[in-house]
Amino acid sequence: MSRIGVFVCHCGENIGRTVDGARVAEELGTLPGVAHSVDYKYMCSDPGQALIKQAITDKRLTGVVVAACSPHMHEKTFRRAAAGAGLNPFLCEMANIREHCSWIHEDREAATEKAIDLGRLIVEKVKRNVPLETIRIPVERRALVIGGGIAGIQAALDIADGGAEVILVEKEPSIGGHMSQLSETFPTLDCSQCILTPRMVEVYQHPRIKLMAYSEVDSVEGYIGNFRVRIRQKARSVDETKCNGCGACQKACIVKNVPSEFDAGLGKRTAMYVPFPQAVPNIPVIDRDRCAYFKGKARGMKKDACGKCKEACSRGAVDFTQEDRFVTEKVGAIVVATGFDLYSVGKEQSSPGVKGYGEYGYGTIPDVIDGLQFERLASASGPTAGKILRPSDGKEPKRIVFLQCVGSRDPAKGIDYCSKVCCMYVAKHTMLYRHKVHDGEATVFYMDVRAAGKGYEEFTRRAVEEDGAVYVRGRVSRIWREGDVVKVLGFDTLNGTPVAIDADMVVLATAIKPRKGIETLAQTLSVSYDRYGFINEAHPKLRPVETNTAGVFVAGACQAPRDIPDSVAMASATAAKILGLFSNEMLEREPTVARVDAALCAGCFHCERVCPYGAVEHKEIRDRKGRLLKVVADVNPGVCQGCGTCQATCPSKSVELMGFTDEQIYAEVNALAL
Amino acid sequence: MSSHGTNASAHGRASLRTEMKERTGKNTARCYQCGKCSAGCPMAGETSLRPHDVMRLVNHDQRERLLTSESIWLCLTCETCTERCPNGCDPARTMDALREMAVAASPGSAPRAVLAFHRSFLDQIRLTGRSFELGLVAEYKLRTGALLQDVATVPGLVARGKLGFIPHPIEGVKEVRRIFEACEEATRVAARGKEGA
Amino acid sequence: MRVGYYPGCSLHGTAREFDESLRAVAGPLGLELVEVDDWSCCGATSAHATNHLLSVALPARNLALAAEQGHDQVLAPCAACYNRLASARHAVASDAALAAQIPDLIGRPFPNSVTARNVVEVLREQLGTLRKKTVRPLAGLKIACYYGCLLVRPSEVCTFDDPEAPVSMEEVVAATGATAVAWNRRLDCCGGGFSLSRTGSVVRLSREILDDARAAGADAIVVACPMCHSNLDFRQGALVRRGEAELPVLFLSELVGLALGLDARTLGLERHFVSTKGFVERAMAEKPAPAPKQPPAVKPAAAPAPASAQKEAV
Amino acid sequence: MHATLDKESPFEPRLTAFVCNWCTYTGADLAGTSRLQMDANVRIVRLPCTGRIDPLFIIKAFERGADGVIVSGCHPADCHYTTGNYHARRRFAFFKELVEFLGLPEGRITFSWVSASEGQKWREIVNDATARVRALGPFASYPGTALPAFPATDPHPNSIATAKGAAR
Amino acid sequence: MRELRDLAAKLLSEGTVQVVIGWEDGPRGVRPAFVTDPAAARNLVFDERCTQNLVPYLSPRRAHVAKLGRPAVVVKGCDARAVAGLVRETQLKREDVVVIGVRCGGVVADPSSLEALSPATVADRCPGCTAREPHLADHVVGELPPPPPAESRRDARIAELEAMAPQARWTFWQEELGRCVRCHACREACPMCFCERCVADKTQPQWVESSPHPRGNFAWHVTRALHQAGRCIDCGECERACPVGIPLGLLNRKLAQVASEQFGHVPTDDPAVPSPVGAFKKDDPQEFIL
Repeated sequence: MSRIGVFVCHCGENIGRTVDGARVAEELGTLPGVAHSVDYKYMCSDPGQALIKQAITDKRLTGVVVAACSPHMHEKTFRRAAAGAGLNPFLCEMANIREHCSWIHEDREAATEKAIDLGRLIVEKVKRNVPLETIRIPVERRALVIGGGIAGIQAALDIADGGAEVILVEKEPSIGGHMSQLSETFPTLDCSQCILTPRMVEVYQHPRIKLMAYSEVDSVEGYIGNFRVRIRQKARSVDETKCNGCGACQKACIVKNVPSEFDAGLGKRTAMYVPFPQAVPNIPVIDRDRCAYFKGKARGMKKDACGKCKEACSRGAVDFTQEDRFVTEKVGAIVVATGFDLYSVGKEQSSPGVKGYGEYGYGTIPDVIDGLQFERLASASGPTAGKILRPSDGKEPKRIVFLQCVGSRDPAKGIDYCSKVCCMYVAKHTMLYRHKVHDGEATVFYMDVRAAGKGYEEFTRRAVEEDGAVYVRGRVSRIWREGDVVKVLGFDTLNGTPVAIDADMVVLATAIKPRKGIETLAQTLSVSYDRYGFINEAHPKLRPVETNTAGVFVAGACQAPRDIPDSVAMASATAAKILGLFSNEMLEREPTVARVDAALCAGCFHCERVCPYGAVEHKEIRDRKGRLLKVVADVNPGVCQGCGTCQATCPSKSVELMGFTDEQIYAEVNALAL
Repeated sequence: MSSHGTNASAHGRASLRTEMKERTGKNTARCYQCGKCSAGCPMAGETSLRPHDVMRLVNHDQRERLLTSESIWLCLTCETCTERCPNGCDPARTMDALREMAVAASPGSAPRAVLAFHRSFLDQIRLTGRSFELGLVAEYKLRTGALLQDVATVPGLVARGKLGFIPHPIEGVKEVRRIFEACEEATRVAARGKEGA
Repeated sequence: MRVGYYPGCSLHGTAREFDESLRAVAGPLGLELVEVDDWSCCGATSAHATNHLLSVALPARNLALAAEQGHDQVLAPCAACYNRLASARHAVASDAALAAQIPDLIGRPFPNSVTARNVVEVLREQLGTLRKKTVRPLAGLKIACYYGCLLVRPSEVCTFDDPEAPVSMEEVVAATGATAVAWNRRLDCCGGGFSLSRTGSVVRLSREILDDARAAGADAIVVACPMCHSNLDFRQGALVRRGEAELPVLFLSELVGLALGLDARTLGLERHFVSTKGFVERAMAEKPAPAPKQPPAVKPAAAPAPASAQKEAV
Repeated sequence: MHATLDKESPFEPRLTAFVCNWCTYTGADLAGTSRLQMDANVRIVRLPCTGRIDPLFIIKAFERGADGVIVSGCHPADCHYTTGNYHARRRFAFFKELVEFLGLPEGRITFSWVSASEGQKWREIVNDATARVRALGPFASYPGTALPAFPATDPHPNSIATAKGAAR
Repeated sequence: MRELRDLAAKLLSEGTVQVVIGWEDGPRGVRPAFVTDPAAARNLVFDERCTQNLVPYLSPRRAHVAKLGRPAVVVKGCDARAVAGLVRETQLKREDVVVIGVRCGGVVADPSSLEALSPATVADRCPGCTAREPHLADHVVGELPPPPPAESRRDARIAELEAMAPQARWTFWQEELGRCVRCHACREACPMCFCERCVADKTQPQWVESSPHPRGNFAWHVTRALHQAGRCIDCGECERACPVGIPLGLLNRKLAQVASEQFGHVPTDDPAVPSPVGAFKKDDPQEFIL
């Protein structure tokens, strides 16, 4: 006969307000097999836990039921407490009478009744719980970092410095990400590349970091501590081992008019190119869609349309025949740091839910640009060598209008959220502008200035007080071109007057969106993402850099709009998590895994076909003389993740999921009888 | 301000915001006063209340101030505000609703000229099933007394055969009148329902 | 193609030339316009501004008639009528309660099966024919396409083009051989229903539009709305008397008519207040062999490399 | 044990919900943290994945006096176990067709995808399902039904004694 | 017939197989025959009375048959699907059995009633049969007889039931299932029921009550039908075996319709074609899921 202990928590007022804890304890106490039943104000508090431990020893409890908050909140806590008193932790379970009861019902009577039901349910389950031993699996002490922006770089360096090997995968030809495109950074106005470039070089030279630029993650198998990752190395058409980055091939390239991604379309590059001078690795790549040679081949030309780069290369590094290569790496943890894309203001949008701004004339009025393009204009390494010159006629704009919240906070356009960084970089832009064009006027249309961060508010105030930026509270309705001025029609909601400004240039602070195609990656890693495509963290407060898949972590702007300090902080946090994970030989895993009853298994192997992890193996059953009697299914507990699909599929119920056995669930269902 | 966005306002009846939601199906509380509506409003220069002011006052339950304001009658229903509203608040439809409410509350509230025009126009339809400009102009002028305004142009219109003199009632004119009565009745009933609430 | 035709009140009055020109070009473009029998007024702004039910019921009656007379689409040349009809259809489609109410209000079944079409979208569908049938390409003539409000807003009702960056009228103009200029106020309001009641505002708004069109170097403005036309044409009369330069205001159908080689009288071009004489003469003038292929849509005012590059980069 | 059923008060249905731990259970948690008020008629049985949910659970729930059942898990492509919900989807397609062919009215069983972020949707699912079942009335009194629930006073639910008692 | 007997005799005498499982005449119509002596092969028959599916005898659960040695089995096209099913689910190695296929023109629903094949007497599954020629067989014998009548009583009946109000349908099935005495003959006769221990016999926990009570009966028949969903090869043995005449075929057929309409699966005698169980498509229909 089981001796269950029931512990009903009031969670202060949270449960107590609508659920009569005392009555719940009393009712549950009357159930057969319940040896002890009490209620208390805060079960999770030390005295509360002490209460449980005490009862376990005094009442020789064989199981513990804590009726309190969601198991997602405190199951670990109470299982630890139970273990502390010598009870197998898996004999302790929680009944969720807060999130699923007290918080969602007002009628005290009904809520209390429900709480009793929920408690009884778990009591009946725990009666049938069996002691389980945590599973120990080996850990591959190597990490994969996806994305070579500042977040990825930081994570890779921190992990590697911590002594573990790192594979850094970047889909572009060079690491650096968006940060490498920025001119200066807020709130300190220090040069972005000055602080970033050394980190990039560090990555390249680090003995424990394997950099795989121009590569993408193709597939991921396995589980925490034991992932097998297939990586596609895209064909550079340049042999990295031979190339010494002399740049002769670029000079020789005849295709010179490709809009440069790095310069956000304001500059040009060649088809054989290194994205920017400080690129890491400093190895060029052929843009096959633009290259004359490959276009010729595509058109089916017999003779080579071009070969200038090949001729120019003294080391014979150029290799037109190169093809995508696949390598498979074993890693124990994965960091997702794929960063962001800028919302494109034009009519065409990447995702169906999102609309553009026809009224702002972006794409048709050359002097309407976006924030990243302004960064390039202001950057010493940019197309104008740091001079602020407008695209249409190369003149120095004397009046620039900056628009905040373009896309952001605009449900009608499909993006409800605040992009977080725009307020700050717009303030920065106004300063950079004034520092370069002393008689220039900067006008900012804003709705709120969100400058919560160390030194941020001071920074935005400086833009106004010292650098004379004019802030107008209101959204702009239309932008059009009149002669060579860009007319901006807005409204000053603070003094209630329409505003029409003749600007020389307009800069749109466009929203931050997750990388295009992030959903596919997320599905490969089986991590969840929100409706915009941002990766979901495991817990918004308590597990901000973990995902719902053990061993996969998230850093930077792929989780939500993030500025550089946030991204770096997240990256270091993932490193800490991963180094912690790597600090033990073996990894302890919840023993919620399936077990096959070989005697009953008929070997139809439906289970094998439904298992998402390929955890089901074939096992031969032989008699003493070694004659093969039958072949049955067998579950590898290291691989099994405990979804239980096999058990629901097995016609004869010959496979049981530990912790969720048929008996336990049957008991729960039964407990609901009148 | 009596009550901000709560469902029942000081004087017992449903708050303007709630009533607006019933009439337009849009939640005016979504307005965050960015002023994009007013920035694009062609009449913003002439009205004392701009679209975003109107939205704000609706959310602050300023019923009287809105219904007696001339501004709601200066809306051209060009829909620019609605088209560009980031929150899909639909100021244009809100103005429509406010005008309906104003007329229901006190028919005299509308500026003489504007309401006179609408009245005359609708009377034309009531009369013939279609609107016909000369009659319209004539009746309108009687209503407003602006007898000489535009008179100069009338001959011009006639010369260009642009003013048909004979009103041409359609066969279904009775049917059209019934539609008028039905709609007005239904609107009255709805209004009474509101008062009752 | 057989299309139900809902001329609307103004096409029997102030906008007769719209009616005449449209009927004139229909044939050549393979459109059979079948006037909806015993149609009534759509209620226009007045119903819309004062009684929501009425503003749905009046258009509903006409759509119901059209359905009974076997139409699945109705061409409403007047932008206001088009907008009212389309809005009514949309309102009923998206409001079950209203849908239930309508039959009682109009005393007829209302299947809501008829779609309202405007002149621009209908003409754009005939671009091919138009290009073929264009005997008098209007090469060299610069046209400012004026959409106004009711053709494109609200966008959930007027779905035929982008509400902020439409191109269809420009496409039609291009097909006539004329050049559509890029200008700024093609989506602004002309003052619409206030033409009698608040003339001051109308004059202000109309002038802004006219000035901008002139600034863009337009030889004429093309519209598809009687109200816009009367405001821009009729009201311009006053301005002209004060010595401002004339800018002819044509209905899209009139322009198309000219390209098809029809004469000014048939198209009602002499009914205008602002003389179209000079414009028509230039249109008639013999030109060197016309370039058959015209650019499909309006070109943005000189957009240098970066502009195009932007799209790729962002 | 519903107080409402003991008293002479209108019929309050009892619903059993079988939900996956990662999406719907968490979504229900979110509904709680967001204080979304909803009907108190649903009892949640937590399972790792919809893939673990066996049609037998549902039948048993009805046998044990449930008037309605909710089955809910992660949206397609969001399954924590990548494919568990896809298998569940087929399983329940068969199950639904079968029991409806056997005459079980549609509203008694509700299948839904509720993600961890859809607390609001969970509230709607709960309230709508409850309303549907309330309208259908107690399952035990479903015309011609031969599935009476166990007697209220039932010492040991799955003991042989009960089976006999029920067979009586 | 001759062809069949000669082939059987040959296989036995050459020692290719030790037993040929076929049909022979008995006191009450045909009955299963386990021919081990070549001479006895002359008793084998095949005609419209050979309704029974013999493949269940190949199931690993039939040790007593296995004792007789390497078998050959005579199958109609429909029965052949059962062989495929057993192979598919690793209950039988294809090379361990010689399959003798017979071309079929339909069989009678009840072989014990000595009536001739007619639209009235034809078995439910036969109309519109697409498997009259067993493809997977090692040997196929006999001429192809004319096809059975096309219109299906069964599908008509299903449509009829679906037209009824749920409550009426419920009452109908409660009466039908209420008769069940839980003899589990349906299970024993089924070629695809090969579990070591049927879930209906599981007691800890007892999902399916074993007593012939409406509750247990409902649970059992739902479970049986579901376990067959997408696997049932439609040989009709369960219904034929039922002593109280529950129209189990309707349930199987209903789920077969679902399998084909929603998942594009139709019973086949090609072992390579996977069953829809344990498979899925990302875009499987899900209208029923909110």
